[in-house]
Amino acid sequence: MGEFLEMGGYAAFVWPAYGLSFGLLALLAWLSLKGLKDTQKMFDRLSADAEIDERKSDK
Amino acid sequence: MFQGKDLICIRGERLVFTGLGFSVSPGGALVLIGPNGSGKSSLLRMMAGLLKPAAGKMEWNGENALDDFDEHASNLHYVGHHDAVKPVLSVLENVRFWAGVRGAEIDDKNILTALDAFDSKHLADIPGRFLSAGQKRRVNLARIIAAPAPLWLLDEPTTALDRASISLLDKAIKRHREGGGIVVLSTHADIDIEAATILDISDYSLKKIKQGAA
Amino acid sequence: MKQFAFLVRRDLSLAFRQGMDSMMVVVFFVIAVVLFPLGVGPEPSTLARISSGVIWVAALLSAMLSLERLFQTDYEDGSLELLALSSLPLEVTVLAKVTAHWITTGLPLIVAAPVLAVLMQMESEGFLILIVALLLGTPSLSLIGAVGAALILGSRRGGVLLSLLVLPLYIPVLIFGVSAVDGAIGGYEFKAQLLILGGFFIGSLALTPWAGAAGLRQALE
Amino acid sequence: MADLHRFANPTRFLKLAGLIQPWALAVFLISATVGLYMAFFTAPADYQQGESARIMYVHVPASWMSMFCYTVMAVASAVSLIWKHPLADVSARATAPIGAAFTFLALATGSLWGKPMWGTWWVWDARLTSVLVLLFLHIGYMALQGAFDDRVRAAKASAILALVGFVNVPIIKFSVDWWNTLHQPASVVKMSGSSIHPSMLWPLLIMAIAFKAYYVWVLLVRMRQELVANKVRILRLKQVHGG
Repeated sequence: MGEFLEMGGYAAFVWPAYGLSFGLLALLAWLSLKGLKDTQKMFDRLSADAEIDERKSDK
Repeated sequence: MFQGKDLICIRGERLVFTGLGFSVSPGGALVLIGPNGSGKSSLLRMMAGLLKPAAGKMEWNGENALDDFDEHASNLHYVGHHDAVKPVLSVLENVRFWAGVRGAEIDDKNILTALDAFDSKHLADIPGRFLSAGQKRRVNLARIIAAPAPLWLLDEPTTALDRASISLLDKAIKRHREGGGIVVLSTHADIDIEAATILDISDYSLKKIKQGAA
Repeated sequence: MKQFAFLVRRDLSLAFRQGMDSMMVVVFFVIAVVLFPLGVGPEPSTLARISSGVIWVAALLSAMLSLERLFQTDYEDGSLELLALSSLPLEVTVLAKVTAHWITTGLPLIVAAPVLAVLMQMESEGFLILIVALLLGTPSLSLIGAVGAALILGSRRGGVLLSLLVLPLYIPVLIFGVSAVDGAIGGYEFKAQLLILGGFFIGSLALTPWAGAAGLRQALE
Repeated sequence: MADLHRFANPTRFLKLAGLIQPWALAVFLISATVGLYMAFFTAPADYQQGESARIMYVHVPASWMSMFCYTVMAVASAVSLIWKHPLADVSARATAPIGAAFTFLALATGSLWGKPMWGTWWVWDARLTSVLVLLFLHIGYMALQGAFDDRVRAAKASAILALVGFVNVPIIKFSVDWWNTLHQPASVVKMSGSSIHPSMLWPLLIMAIAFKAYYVWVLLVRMRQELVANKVRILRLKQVHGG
């Protein structure tokens, strides 16, 4: 196991390369999901406001 | 004959007007009215071909005007919010350029006559940077006389003009119509155009249409 | 054709009367090159080694700087709309404006280049090829830059944005321009590079007016 | 009113996206697991570069992805300019940050690979230089997208830019290769296809599939976000104009 982690002496390059890659991909995925959720929330709030306005104007 | 049918205009992501139609025959005039943001400028730009309608038809003498941009452009003059007067060129050079780029006669006599129609002959040698807003507008209007075209599209042409200049514009429009020309202009109702069709653009906004349906 | 010449003449006379604008581009070019001896030291062999690269990079930057104004003033004062509505196709209008722009900024750069080559201790074998390469390369720079200049009309942060869009596209011209000069100095092949530069020029002459006009149309909408 | 794309609710797209998304995620998770396993356990160490060659299995697929994303952007831009399909524009816009991320990864992993091989973090190797220029192109595209207040203008301007950039990519590649042979012919990988051993090719291809699936999944998330954002903008405009 230790030998595997050492990567023949290249551990300092191989593991960061993989860590960075999958870390960045995870970050981008998380940001995209969060963006979708935030925008959806904003839309729900705005459309609720709009409905209230419309009901007011109907009266 | 200049006609539009079922025109829809979308600016940014806003529906400005929809289902708008118009028709002007030779010698006719169309006056666009409506509050700010109702799309007067957009409609004029659309008529000029600068702005593509999201849907609808536009015809010039029975032929599709949206087909060939350059062909349609050669039939019209457009006066927008900016006067396109270059500060380092003299008035004469400015007008000569705009006449020449349309392939019109560019001898000085023709251009001076055009300037004279807006009482700007005396400005001929003055560089554009010395002109006031009203003088610039007059130079811009002289440009459309220097190179004749049957369709005039004037977006608030009276802005910055004093009363005397407005009556000059009045006369120019009258002459143009007598020669079979068509004028479409937007205005805040400070110009008196005889026998003009009035088009209130706010009638074609989504809100009005909804109200009408309800 | 008559109207094309008409438009070029008008842009030229505008540029001449505003005098300083195109002068400033040349002055920028000179200053940018002069900074290098001050930065890397005055040693003749070092300077000679980097001379062609420095002159080309400075030419790229000056061309790019001057392009920001290519359509900007016409866009702001309403002239661009009227040019679009003139009987000239917009593609030809773009070409005319680029021609005038190259005459007022590209040519002065080429005139100044040999002087800078002397300052940079370039070997004299390279002079002629430097001029030929600039003659073939700078029109491509103006043409490609015109597309960028059309795209940024009406945007925020125009100038910086333009460099971001245009400089990566200038890389091929830079590579072959420098390589031609270095080839001539080192006694290697340089004709192929010049031919490729000429090819770039013809290619961009055929394609960029088209893209530039599309850029202007969307800016005017 | 059928012409009013922008106001049309893209229900069909959303339905399709909902169907595809879980599959894309599953494909990504499975192929990434298999790919990683093969990269570390079944693929042999390189006889010259030793274990450091394993970086190849992220570096090469990432640089493929950077080109792939730029191509998608250019194609989507062409579709959006010619047919004015609103989803094309949305997909081009949503692709840009993913492409930029993969391009950055290709550079970073290339640098991590280059350090033990060349002894420096950066060498002006033909592949790395081309990828660097590609990163500039991605960034330029995103900058232009963000430079306009009007979304429609931003979409049109950046679509033209993507097409111009795309035409230039092979020219830039050719120039950089030429320049590289003049100066230094060294390169870490030469992907000539036939010379690569299947035990190394398979993990490469499977990782490429994993990245593509990841791309599809994130693309759909971002497109859905863009579509909701469009609806938000329309609501805001309604508030202002009372339309």
